[in-house]
Amino acid sequence: MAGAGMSADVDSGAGVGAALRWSVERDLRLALRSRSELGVQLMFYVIVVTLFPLASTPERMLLATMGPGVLWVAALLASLLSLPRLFASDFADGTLEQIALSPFPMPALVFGKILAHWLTTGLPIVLLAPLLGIQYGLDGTALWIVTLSLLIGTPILSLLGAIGAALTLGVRGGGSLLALLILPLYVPILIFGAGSADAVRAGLSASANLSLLGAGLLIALVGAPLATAASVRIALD
Amino acid sequence: MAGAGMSADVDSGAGVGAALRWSVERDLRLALRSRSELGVQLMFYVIVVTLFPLASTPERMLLATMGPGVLWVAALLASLLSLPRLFASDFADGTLEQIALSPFPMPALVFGKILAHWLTTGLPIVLLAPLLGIQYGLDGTALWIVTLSLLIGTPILSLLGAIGAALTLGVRGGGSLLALLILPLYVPILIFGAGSADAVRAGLSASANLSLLGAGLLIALVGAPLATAASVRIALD
Amino acid sequence: MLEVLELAARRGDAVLFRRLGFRVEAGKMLVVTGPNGTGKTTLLRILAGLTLATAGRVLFRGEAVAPGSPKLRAECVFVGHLPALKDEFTAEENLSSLVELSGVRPTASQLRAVLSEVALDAQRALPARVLSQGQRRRIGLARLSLLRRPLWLLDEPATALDTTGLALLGQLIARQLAAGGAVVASTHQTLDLPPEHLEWLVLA
Amino acid sequence: MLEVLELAARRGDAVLFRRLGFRVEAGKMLVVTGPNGTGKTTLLRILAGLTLATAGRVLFRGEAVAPGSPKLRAECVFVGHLPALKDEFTAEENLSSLVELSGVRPTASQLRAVLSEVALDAQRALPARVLSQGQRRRIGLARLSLLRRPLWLLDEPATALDTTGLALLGQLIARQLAAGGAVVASTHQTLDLPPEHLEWLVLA
Amino acid sequence: MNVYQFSSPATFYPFAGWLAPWFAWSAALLAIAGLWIGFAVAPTDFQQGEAYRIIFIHVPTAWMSMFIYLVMGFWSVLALAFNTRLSAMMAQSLVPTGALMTFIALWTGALWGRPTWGTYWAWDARMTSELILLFLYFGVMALRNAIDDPRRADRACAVLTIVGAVNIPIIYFSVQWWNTLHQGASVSLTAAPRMASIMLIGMLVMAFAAWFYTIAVSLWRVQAIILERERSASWISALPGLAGALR
Ligand code: HEM
Ligand SMILES: Nc1ncnc2c1ncn2[C@@H]1O[C@H](COP(=O)(O)OP(=O)(O)OP(=O)(O)O)[C@@H](O)[C@H]1O
Ligand SMILES: Nc1ncnc2c1ncn2[C@@H]1O[C@H](COP(=O)(O)OP(=O)(O)OP(=O)(O)O)[C@@H](O)[C@H]1O
Ligand SMILES: [Mg+2]
Ligand SMILES: [Mg+2]
Repeated sequence: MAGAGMSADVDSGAGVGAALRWSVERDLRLALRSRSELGVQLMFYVIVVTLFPLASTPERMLLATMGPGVLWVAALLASLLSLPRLFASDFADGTLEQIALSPFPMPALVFGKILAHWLTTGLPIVLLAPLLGIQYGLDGTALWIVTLSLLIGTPILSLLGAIGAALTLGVRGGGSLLALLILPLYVPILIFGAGSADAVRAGLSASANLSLLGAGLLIALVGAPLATAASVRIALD
Repeated sequence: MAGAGMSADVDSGAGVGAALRWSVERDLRLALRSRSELGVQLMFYVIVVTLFPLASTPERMLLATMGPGVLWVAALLASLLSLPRLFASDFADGTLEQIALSPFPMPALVFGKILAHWLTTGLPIVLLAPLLGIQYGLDGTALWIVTLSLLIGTPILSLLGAIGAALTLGVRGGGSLLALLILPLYVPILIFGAGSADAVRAGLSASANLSLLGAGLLIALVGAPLATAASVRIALD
Repeated sequence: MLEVLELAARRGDAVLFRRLGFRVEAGKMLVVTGPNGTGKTTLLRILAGLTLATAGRVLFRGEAVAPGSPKLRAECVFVGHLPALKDEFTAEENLSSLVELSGVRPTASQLRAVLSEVALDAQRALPARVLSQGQRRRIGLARLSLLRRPLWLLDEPATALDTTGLALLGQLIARQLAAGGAVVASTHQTLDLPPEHLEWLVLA
Repeated sequence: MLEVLELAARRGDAVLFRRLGFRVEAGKMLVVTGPNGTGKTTLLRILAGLTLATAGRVLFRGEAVAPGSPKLRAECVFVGHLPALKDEFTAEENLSSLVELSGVRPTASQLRAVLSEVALDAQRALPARVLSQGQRRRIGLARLSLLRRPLWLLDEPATALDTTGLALLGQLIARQLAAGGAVVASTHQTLDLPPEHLEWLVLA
Repeated sequence: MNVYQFSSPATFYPFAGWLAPWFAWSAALLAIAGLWIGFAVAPTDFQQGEAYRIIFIHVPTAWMSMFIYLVMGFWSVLALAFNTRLSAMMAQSLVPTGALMTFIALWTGALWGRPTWGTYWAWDARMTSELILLFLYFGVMALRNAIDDPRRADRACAVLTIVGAVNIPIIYFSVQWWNTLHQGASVSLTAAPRMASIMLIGMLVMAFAAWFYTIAVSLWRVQAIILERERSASWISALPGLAGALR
């Protein structure tokens, strides 16, 4: 147990799996600790989606036209609203310091957190979208396409959002600054996402939009954890 | 300076004005500290308003129909997004404890915070609304009425939101739970607010909607500071 | 000045203390000690009116006071674990804002004087965010020095202070006691004060 | 084990230290002291790789290490002002989560044993939110006890600890030194350790 | 003298001061020439009449708005990879000009849209993505304002800039990827230009004017940034004419 015996417990390359497991498991456990958490996310989404027809004139044709857009904007806002919490509490209580000092590779730890965020905020939205879409009078294909586009798109929202959340850590103007930084990046996703369903409704193929979304997801999957980890380190300095 | 000489510096009844001044001044100063704060709020509003036409089909007629609704929903979301910050930082750093222990009447201190919140988030939105309304092709009267409804309505949003913000202090799921608690209260305001402009566009008078809003504002002005102060005390126990 | 009768505190299933009674006279300091988790912080928060006691009464100048009563709020000052500092404000702004919240309007020269008393001259215009742990606590000391309140409630006031900081704290307390004020403080460290002014309460 | 060459730190316009150099051998503890705001915390954060130094190098086991290098991260443990506790998790969950983050998977009985070592048996299943200040710090001590790392960086480890807590901290450090580890700790309090193991660095 | 010396603010400061006026004067001359070609030499368009002349402002600023962002991205990569102070300052110095160019492109585009498309604004892909670019510039400025430690702000802004760079291809290819109101590229390296050559020349001259203007302004701005950041360094107080100004 002396001197050289007390060496590294993890060799840095191999730790990716363990790192992922640690952060996903921990964040899911935290999210589920207050049993209402998941329900609240869903309720928020439902309420926002419900608000729109309330605020504009509820004509059936118009509703179906607005449908995909509203589902997407609501998803985007739900993501935006939950993002400030992604790192804030870990930052305030010092966990983020320990994450930066862990022998596990930091992008993997960060990616785990993002994954947990998506599982608790994005996935429920995707699952709920078909139901809400019916309320808007969307038909079979459009419904299916908008759900698929949300399934591909919402992870991008979480991934990009994480960068913004990390950049605005400990910075004044938090929530709104985050929105300002991230919304411009969200807009293309919104356009492709809502556009895919519009294309279908217009009798065209959604595949161009969806494959652009898919490409976006790939890029975000590779780039975002690295950028986020770098931003977190910057925030800790 | 001994014993009895070291007594109260403020007699509790008279402190309302001083209390208001203290908290409004302090929170405004905090908000303006990062020079960009106000700008960020505005940018957020502009971006959200900009998102809607992006997500739906941009036809001129439809735009004008959606206009007031979008302006209102965006105002509501801007309020919602900034609410978690209303008490959170004061709670985390112990200022809220000192506020509860101050000789000033607590509802007045809390009201000052709410006022500052409205001045930094609500008022800019009201001022910007006419400009954005033009983008949506709203005409003179509709523009004026939607702005007026926002002027009466956004303070209600801040007042009601403050109760929710205080209730969810230190509770996990903060932002979304807050949204869940507050949105049902916001919906009537949204309906009257957006409805007033719709009425004008339909050739009717907006006065019924506006006076309902006004009544709501009066009730909120009286009740919300008391309810918020009580909630803050509960959160501190 | 302060008298406590039959006070009890329960948190969850644990009874922290029961039938606690003590008096703090003007000019005296009550030092609350005891192992970690025995209820020192809880006791101080009850006295300040932040937390509700399970049972018992608190008398202030002989009158029973309700938690959070205006009278108590006007006459006591509580310094807890949390420093009540805004990261964005400078040391000076933080100090003046905190003091004004207690209803006192200090002049700029008073602020400057007291900040130099706690050796924060050079940090006067720095945002609190960048201050060191001890420098943040010193702003709390400066506040104590500016507020003339009969009763001080201090929760571990020695935390993060260096030796000169500790000496300063001792001086402030001595001044408060000499002026006929009273102090209740929890601490794990020994404070350098004349023992005849001290009373002890050991929680266990 | 650790060697520091020509280290300098500037924060804003203030130069905290310049051309700082020292060595910490295995089995030794470097105690960093000095008045508030002289850069103790900054030094420890630089050593841990959290903050960038303005100039200078840090050698670990004779090799220059970049800030945040995997090697350093695998061999040192840093305990700062912030306890890294989740309010929602119980003491036990917090401990196991923190230890696992360092790549060690403790068994349930290990966790239980070490929690009773730091006298948190009764608080094992309480959420960290309700723990007292000292009890929260004790979870950090339990973590130190479970992680076998050659280098400990401790920023004011004595904060909020009662006398038995201090004794415990002393024992842990003694065990670490006896096992051939090294410790760098900042403190304002005196720790009860055999002076022959201690080296001093006074910042001013 | 090697290239790396220029990465030290102390060396770069006088060099920038020497270089900037050259670019400024060239920019002024080119702008005069370009405007003269644009408004006096180029013929009236048979479709659009005189309104088309906005092109001589619109297109160069639109190009620069994207190009400046790419250059910022380049400096940001350098700043993050090598932790060099100067490259972060270069990136910082470009932001306001980039925002200005974007704003002008948007503004002139909107003005032009009125006579040609009958509307100032439409939510067309190119316009929207150009608007996003403006928001990105604002985002970088807001982030910098929100962080007081300049070194930290440098690195945070660098990350944001690099991430935001994905928007540039979107702007550029938007006309190809979607059916837009906006017209496609008419200047290309691979195909013969489809517009009158005098118009093309005017546009190119104006583009160079905008480019040189950007360089001059950002050199001056980088000097100001250096002065502000390094105010305590000894070489600054040794600068002629500054010794007094800095106490
Ligand atoms: C606010 C609205 C507008 C925006 C944001 C905008 C944006 C841009 C951008 C970013 C470019 C450079 C991209 C490239 O070189 O491919 C560009 C080029 C151009 N724009 Fe616009 N534009 C707007 C309105 C207009 C209008 C109304 C017209 C004329 C009918 C117009 C005509 C052109 C032309 C001719 C080019 C040059 C294309 C080329 O030759 O490559 N734009 N615009
Ligand atoms: N819900 C609960 N269930 C059981 N015990 C609780 C609960 N909430 C708080 N406690 C216990 O109450 C005590 C609170 O103690 P307090 O913070 O007053 O202690 P303290 O004397 O200030 O300790 P320290 O010296 O560590 O600051 C702790 O022991 C804590 O474990
Ligand atoms: N931007 C800045 N400008 C000037 N001074 C700064 C800036 N940022 C930090 N400082 C100073 O740097 C020092 C940081 O000190 P640090 O926290 O390392 O001190 P410490 O030795 O740990 O003190 P303590 O004993 O109080 O914990 C403080 O004196 C602080 O005022
Ligand atoms: Mg305590
Ligand atoms: Mg320190």
